[in-house]
Order: sequence, then C-alpha cells, then structure tokens
Amino acid sequence: MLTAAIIAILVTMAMALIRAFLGPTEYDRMLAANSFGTKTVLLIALGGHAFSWHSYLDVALLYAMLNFVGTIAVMRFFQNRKLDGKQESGRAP
Amino acid sequence: MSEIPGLFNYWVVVFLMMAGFYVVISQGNLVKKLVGLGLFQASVFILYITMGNLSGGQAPIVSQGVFIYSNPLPHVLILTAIVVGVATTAVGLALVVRIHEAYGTVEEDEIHARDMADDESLFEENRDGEESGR
Amino acid sequence: MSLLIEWAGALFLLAGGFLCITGGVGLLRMPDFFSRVHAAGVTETLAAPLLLFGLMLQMEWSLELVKVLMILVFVLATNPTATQAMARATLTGGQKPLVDCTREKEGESSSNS
Amino acid sequence: MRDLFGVVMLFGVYSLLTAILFMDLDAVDVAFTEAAVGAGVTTVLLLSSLRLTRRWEAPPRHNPLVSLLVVGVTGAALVYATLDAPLLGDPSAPVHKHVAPHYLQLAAEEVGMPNIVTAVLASYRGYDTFGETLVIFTAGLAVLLLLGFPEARKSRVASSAIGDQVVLKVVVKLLIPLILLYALYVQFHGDFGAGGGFQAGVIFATGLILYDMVFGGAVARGVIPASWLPRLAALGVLIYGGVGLISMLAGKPFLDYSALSTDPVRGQHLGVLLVELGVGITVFSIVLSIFHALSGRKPQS
Repeated sequence: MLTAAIIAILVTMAMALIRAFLGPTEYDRMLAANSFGTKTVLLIALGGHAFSWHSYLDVALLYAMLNFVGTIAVMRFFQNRKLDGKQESGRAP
Repeated sequence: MSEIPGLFNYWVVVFLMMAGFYVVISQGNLVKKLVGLGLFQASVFILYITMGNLSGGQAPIVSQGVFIYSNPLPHVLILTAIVVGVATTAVGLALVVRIHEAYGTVEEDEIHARDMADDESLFEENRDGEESGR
Repeated sequence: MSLLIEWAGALFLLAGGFLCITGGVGLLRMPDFFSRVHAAGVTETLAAPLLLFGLMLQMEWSLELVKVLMILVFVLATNPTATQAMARATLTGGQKPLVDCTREKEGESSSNS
Repeated sequence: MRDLFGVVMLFGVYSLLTAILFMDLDAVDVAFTEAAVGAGVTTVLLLSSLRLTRRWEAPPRHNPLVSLLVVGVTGAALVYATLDAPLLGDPSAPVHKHVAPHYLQLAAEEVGMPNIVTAVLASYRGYDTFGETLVIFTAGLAVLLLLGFPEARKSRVASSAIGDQVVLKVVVKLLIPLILLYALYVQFHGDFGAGGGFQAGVIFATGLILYDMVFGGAVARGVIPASWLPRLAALGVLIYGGVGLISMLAGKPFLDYSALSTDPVRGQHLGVLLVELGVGITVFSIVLSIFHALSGRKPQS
C-alpha cells in the first residue's frame, strides 16, 4: 500500500510540475509550487519509511515548516509590488 | 535507486551542468544568469554526493547493525558549500541591485551599450579639450 | 487487532493516494485559478493527514511516531492557511473568479477551504 | 521563459527535487541543508532582489546557436571524460580509499559522536569549516557594504507587512516559536542526528524572516535590532577562533579540542558543540542581515 501511495504522490507531483510550467498567471505557479512542496513532505515521510532512510522525518518536518515561508515570501512580493507601484506613481519627481 | 548500474549519474550531472552553463553564457539578464549559476552549482553538488554514495550503504550516522556507510567527506564539503553558495549568491544579487540602480537596467547588452556611449562621450570631451588647448 | 490496524493503515493510505491524485487532476484540469486553488486546497488538506495517519498505523511505537504526528499538525495548520492566504492575495491582486452568468460568489467557496 | 518570477518558482521546485535525491543517496545532512536553504531563504532573497530590479526579461537579441554549440562541445567532452570514471556505488572507487575509512572507523571513538558528518565537519576538518565560516562572514559584509549598513539607513519602506490577513497572522504566531525551537533542536542535536550549526542558523534566520514578512520590519527589528547583526556575526567567528586559540594555549595544535578537557573525548565533544554554536550564530546573523539589506531597500523606478 505504501508503494501505491508513493506512486500516487509522484503522479501528483508530476501534475503540479506541469502546472507550474504552464501556469498562465503567476498565482498558478505559486499554487503549484506550494502544492509541490506539500507533496515533497509526504513523499519524504512515506518514502523514508519504505526505503528506511536515516532520520528522514527531521527533513520532512523541516519542509513542512519552511514550505510555508516560501509561499508567504511570494505573497509579500505581490503585495510589495503593489505598494511600491503606488508610492512610485505618487512620488515620482 | 542504487541498483541502476553504470555511468548514468554522471550523464545526468553533465546535462544539468550544461543547462546551467547555457543559461549563464546565453542569457543577457543578470538575475537569470545567477539562477543559471545556481543550477550549475547544484549539479556539482549532485556530482559530489553521487561520488560519495556506496551501494548498500547507509547514511553516515553510526547505528547498530549497519556496517556500510556512505563516504562522509563529500557530505561535509557539500554541506558547507550549500550555505556558502547562498551567501555568494546574495553577494551577486546585491551587485545586481547596485547595477540596476546605477544603470537602470539588468540586461547585459544595455549595460554594455551605455558603457560604450559613456566612453565615447568621454573621448569626445578629451579631444575637444586638447583641441582648444592648442 | 494487529491485522485490523494493518488493514486500516492500508485503507487510509489508499484513500490518501486517491485524494492526492484527485487534487493533482484538479490542479491540472480546472479552468481558472480559483477552482484550482479549491481543488488543490480541499484535497490536500484531507489527503496529507490521511497519508500520514496511514503511515503512523504502519509504524511501530517510537519517537518517530511523535515526529509524524508533529508533521501532521504542521501540514494541517499551514496548508489551509497558505491556501486561504493565496486565494485572498489573488482576489486582492485583481484576479476575478471565472463565473457563469448566474453571479454566484465562487471566491467564497475557495477561501474557506 | 521571459517571466523571471516563474524562473524563481521553478528554481524552488528544483531545490525540492535535489533534496529528495540527496535523501536517496544517503546524504541526510546535505538534504537537510538543502531543505533549510532551498525552501525558504533562496526564494526570499531572489524575490527581494527581483522586487528591486525588473521582473520581465528583455527578449533575446543574440543567436543562441553559438552558445548551444559551445555547450554541446563542452558537454560531449565531459561525457567522454566520464567514461573512465568509477561506477555509481562502487566501493573500490578512489574516493573511498584515502581518509574516509579512517573517519568511519575511528570517529565514534575519537570524537565520541555518532554523526560522522558532524565529527568530520567540526573536528577533523575544522580548518576548512573555519574557512567556510569566514567566507560566509565576508560575503555578508560584502552585501552590507554594497547595500549599506543598517544604521546608515534611516528611512524605510513604510509598512511591508501582509495587510490584514488575520488567519495568517494567528497561524504564523503559533508557528514561529516552533520553528525557533526546532532550530535549537537541530543546533544541539547535530552530533546525534542530522543537523548542525549551518542548518540551525539558516532555520533560525528563516523563522525571523517569516516574522518580518508577516508582521512588518519595524516589529521584527524590535526583537533583534539590525545593528546587532554584524556584531553577532563577528561574535560567532570569534567563538570559533577562540576555541582554537584556547587549544593552542593549552599546548595543542590550533582547533585540537582534546585540550579542552582532561578527558580527550569529552574535550572533543565540548569543542564541537562550541564550534557549531559559533557557526550557527554567524550563519544566522549573516542570513538575516542579508535579508534586511535586500528587503529594506527602496526600489528605484
């Protein structure tokens, strides 16, 4: 069953990768990257158990924490771009 | 995956390395060049780690019942290299930001064109100065 | 008892894998961003705990189990938050959900995923 | 791809894949470092500099054929060179012949910690790691010199926090202590499992970067003032070098930790802990000050 689940995760990762590649808007890429990160956490957790890697759970835990940071960074990038745009148009000499 | 025989890993590394190399030499955008450099860097990391791998080996953390460990030395080198790589990438990014502030662009061609224009105007000024001095 | 736990673990893993693929298909095939965020968000929020819970049932009782539980808590906390924040950022960023002529508020359904 | 934002996103995905590959190749520590660096810090830094420059790339003007030719020839030469290389996982490869068996056999007795990577990193290869720490320190100073020290910059972008997202703020508030706690765990558990100073420094910095991003720079600066950061970085290097000097004063070579205690193994253990602490402090403060330097700058139109 672990194998089936791992294959399912791999297939989903491939689909997320295609979406990140195609992604008509920037938000699609962000979503796909976030989804890919979650799948990575799951893959490391399940795959580590299946192949008996050493201390794989530490790495999965780290990814579960830090995947979030990347998404927040992207959102702040959008927000800042909007803010900067406003400031520039208001203050342009 | 360690049962895949042969030199497969080197070819993957060479492919990635060449992809990074291509980005570095063919793209004009400086940020993209840095990403290409990161790609190149990562391929070197993979090369080192694959060299340190041993078939049937375990991670180099001593535990009971394990007798074959992967080579820890490449791991040490790459571990520090990853963090150093981020620091050096940050230096590159800082340079790019400063270049953007000075030139208003991060495209190599435009920077070059502006440099040439500056040089020429400087040259013109000098010549004018010399001529009036005579 | 152990057989029961094993079967339950297998069931959880299968259900999680199925949901995972469903989310992937939704991510790939849905027509606009908000339906994609809905598909990815809803399925992932259920798929990840199912898979991790199935994994926990397959493992022996040890410290590792607590770590998996922590991963589960983390994924459960961050994933819906990230999805919600993304949907909101997109909505404020100027994207409008693709709606039919019946002007339903479809952005709402994605933001509470 | 003309959109550099997409490039950054795909680079993040690439880093995730690399980490999985490292896991599979039994390099837990390296995968850990890649995870700590690639998931958060790289994306954050690239995006902050993208904000300061331009997002869209100009269309290419050169013919890519020449560079493709160069790349093809180089690649072919490299593939030809690999034909003599040892096979993957071959135990008789030259890499596994020199010092590695010595480390593997004796590290547990001489340094007294199960994680051989940490032992080699901090004890056997202490000079290298000292050099790497100095490189990071120098790189951080270079960034600060290029973009201005934090004290010199009075004005700042008014508020860069993520608007009024209540759910996000609450969850992040719960999350940050756990991240910082985990960083400390990684720092001090590095001799037994995967982890160490480099990873812990990056994770700690990532936690504070998250705080900065969600609650705004002014609040985050109240926790650790930006002017402290270069001093903290210097302190980390000082701790590392100081441990080496102490062992020199005790009549042993530079960075020979067995001088730190009467029992050589305990001395080694103490030395490794101190050195990792120095590395962690340096990496943390450098990463955080690089982030401050990049994110605090105003973009020019």
